[in-house]
Amino acid sequence: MKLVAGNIFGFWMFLVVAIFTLVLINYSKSGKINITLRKIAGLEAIEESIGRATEMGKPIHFSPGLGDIIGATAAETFAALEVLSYVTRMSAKYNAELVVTIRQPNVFPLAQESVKQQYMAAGKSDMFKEDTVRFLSNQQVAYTTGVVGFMHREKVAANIMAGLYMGEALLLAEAGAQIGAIQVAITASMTQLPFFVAACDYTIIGEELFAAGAYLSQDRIKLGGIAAQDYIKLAVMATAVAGALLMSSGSNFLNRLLVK
Amino acid sequence: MRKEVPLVITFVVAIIVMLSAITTGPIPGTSIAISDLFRQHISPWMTIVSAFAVGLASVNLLRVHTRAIARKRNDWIYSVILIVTLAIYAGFRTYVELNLSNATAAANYALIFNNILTPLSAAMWALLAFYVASASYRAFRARSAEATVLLISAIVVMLGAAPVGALIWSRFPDVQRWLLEVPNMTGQRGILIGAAIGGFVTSLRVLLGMERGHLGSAD
Amino acid sequence: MQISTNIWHWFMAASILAMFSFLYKENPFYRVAEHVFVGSTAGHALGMAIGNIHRFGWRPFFEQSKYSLLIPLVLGIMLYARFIPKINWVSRWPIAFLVGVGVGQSIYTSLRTQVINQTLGAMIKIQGATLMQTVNNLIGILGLIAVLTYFIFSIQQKGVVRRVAHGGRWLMMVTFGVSFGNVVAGRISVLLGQLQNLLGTWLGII
Amino acid sequence: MDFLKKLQNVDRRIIYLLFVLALAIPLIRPIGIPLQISPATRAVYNIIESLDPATDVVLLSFEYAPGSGIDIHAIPVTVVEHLMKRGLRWVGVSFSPEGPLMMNMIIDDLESRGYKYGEDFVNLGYMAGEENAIRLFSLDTSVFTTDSRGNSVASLPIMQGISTVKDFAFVHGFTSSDLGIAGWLRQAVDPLGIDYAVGVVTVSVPSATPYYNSGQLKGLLGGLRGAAEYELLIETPGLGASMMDAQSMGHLLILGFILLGNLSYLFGKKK
Repeated sequence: MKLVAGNIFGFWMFLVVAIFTLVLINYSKSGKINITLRKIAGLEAIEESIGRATEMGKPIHFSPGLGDIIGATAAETFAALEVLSYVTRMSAKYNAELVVTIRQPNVFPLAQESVKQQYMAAGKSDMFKEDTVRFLSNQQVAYTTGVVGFMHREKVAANIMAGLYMGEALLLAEAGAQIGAIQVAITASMTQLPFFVAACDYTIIGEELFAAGAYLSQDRIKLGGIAAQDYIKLAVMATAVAGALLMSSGSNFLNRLLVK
Repeated sequence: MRKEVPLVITFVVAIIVMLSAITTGPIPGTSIAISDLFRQHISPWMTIVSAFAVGLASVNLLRVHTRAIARKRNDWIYSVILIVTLAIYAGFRTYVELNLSNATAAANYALIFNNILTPLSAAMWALLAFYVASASYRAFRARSAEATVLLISAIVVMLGAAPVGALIWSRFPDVQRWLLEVPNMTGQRGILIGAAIGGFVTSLRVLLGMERGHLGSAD
Repeated sequence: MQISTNIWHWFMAASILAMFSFLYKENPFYRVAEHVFVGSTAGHALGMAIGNIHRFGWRPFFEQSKYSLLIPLVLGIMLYARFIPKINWVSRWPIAFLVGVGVGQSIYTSLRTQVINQTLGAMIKIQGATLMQTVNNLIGILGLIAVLTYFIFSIQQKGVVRRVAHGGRWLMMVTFGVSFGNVVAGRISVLLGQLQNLLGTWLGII
Repeated sequence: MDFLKKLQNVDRRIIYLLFVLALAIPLIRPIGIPLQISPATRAVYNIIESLDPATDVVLLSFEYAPGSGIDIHAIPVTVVEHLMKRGLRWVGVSFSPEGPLMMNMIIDDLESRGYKYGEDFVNLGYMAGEENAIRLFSLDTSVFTTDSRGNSVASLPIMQGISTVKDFAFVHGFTSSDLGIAGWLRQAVDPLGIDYAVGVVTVSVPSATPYYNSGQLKGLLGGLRGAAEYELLIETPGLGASMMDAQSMGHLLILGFILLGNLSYLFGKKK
């Protein structure tokens, strides 16, 4: 068994980075390091929006995005499900009705299980109903049509969208804006960010999606992961600068190493 | 056992899938290559399990709407419409799938697909153009320096992308291309790298069972 | 002007008008269209899924004796255990399987294809053939650092870090503006297609 | 300045109405604004021009749903037109459920013009599993045992001599999501080193451009505009070309909205 060319550096780097991440997570878990995250404007607004939904007696809508848990979008969807855990906890805390709509059939059982568990943990099992988590359609436009119709009919007070979004983002966000819902969008989908910025009250951008779970739960394992992310980014920056400088002085050593 | 088995399944499957993409040759001590293991087993398995998940999700959709009908909720009539169309399409499509050689059935299905689903989908999608128009009126305002930057680059790109832009100023397409290829690409690259790192750490936590809300707690 | 006599064209026009009526306000026509749409696409997916189970599972299992396919067939059925409270927990096995495939596909590739390849993309010779190219190359590398700095979470944004992160935010705003500008053309195209259907195919005035 | 204040809160329905008029009028009475052809469009054209109809088979991958409309559908229509003009054979495959049906819309037209299914082109159908399926198919095209019409794939004349994706002279994808491109690059193009170009919806152009610049994509057709450019290149005007004027008017109106919105905002603020 051999590594395919082009993956030798990548594979060893994968191991190094993975081990490094685990070490940091363990340090954080055992309290050897304390990690305080910078403020992520917008994430705090989630609780506020749920509180308002309770006052108005209207439901909260949550969407874990259009991504699947298989394929390249898996991580974005997992990150969105972490946000869902928090939203469910808050919904339990404020007794606000939560409705989660689902596009990907594979995500459906995960989201359902996750919501059920969070309600149970909060001692509010009765808040979980068959229609708390609803599958609509795996066709993206049909899903959107369903969500738009639902939001208008139920006059949802808060609309929280996390995960991967595609072209329909503005349809969802405008529908929310027209009924006056407080809207929080959390996504790394670049092409859709300008529309969320335009139509939502709060937009959380890019990697912030992956920090949201840690930020909201202050869970030490997750915080350790964030610290690892920061160090990896620093390493990327250093590599990019070193590579550019080497190239400028006529050596492509680093470039060749990376594609090994 | 209830807690461990799922974690083991996730871990083992993930490692096989990951290694299948980057290794060649047989696993030491066996004659099977990981890539074959993936190709011949894991991948078709996944297609099948995913298909069952579609069924599960459909059961949820049906239950939500049959309940709405049973309780005569407001607008229950729409639930009836949904269930009837679902049954027709599912039934017809299943027939086509199980009788692939029946070209007439396939052609008839294409008829109800192309002529009903396609226009609905495209019509909904077209609403976006209206929303872009109203959003550009209401929301794209120079409220802050940042918003102004967004606004200006959007305007330049629009002028560069439409044929009419080149008539106003012949360099618009060039400026548009510069914005697209230099600042845009740099920004995208930064966002992409950040998100990929975040995705990597998130996946690692799932791989090692540190994140398992979806698997439920011990019960 | 020649109005179409094809029933499907009338149906198409009705679909478009039902969806567009939503622009005025939510109304029964939209609701009918919405429920038909969700129902038909969900039905289509269900039919396809049954076809896939039959094509990739059932037939190879019985006709080609691929007995290992028993595993996914059983895993698939296990998903439905969630309806039986006593054995609810077995439904987590297929979920664990799906999650495993997802993680396996994304964990390494996110590092290799995205992080390493994109970093490589930034590692270019700074001095270009023209001054403009050199400036572009500098924007490329400095801009990347600024954007990544914005995404550093465990350091508070103060002093230099704050200023660099701000630069990153500005660059991202340019990116968003570019995305917006590009999207506009695409959205207009789709609407044009619909207008063509209404005015041309249905009403026959173009 | 009451007028400006009113302007700031104009009913969105008025905006919708103005917008639909601005598009419909040039659609009925075109103006004829000239069009520049981008290098990325020309690249696709040049590749197809360089292929040999006697030996080369092209793979077309359809990954879009009807919802994206002509912004994507106009692209395969014109690319296929070019292939047919040159007498090149093509195999169609799909990794999104609605893809085969979109492909059939093109195939129906070809058959009515006398081209032969199974010899000139074939629709292999859809395979679930997204990225995963792309990889599987790339390594071994026989994962499709039957095509979308139930024929045995191995017996089709066009499929003779093809066992992996590398046996195609050129691969052209049509995708309405960024994932389609990334999936192909990760699973087939980068590991196997095949020539791959893609047609995308206009929205995806910024995110696809880096791949074109890095050479991973050999060509890039962006939305209706890309289709219009391509139609000009092959000298067969179609859907794209007929709509470019209306698109320009739509752009101008949106620019006007942004301007008006900002003016009323600035004056409103001063008061």
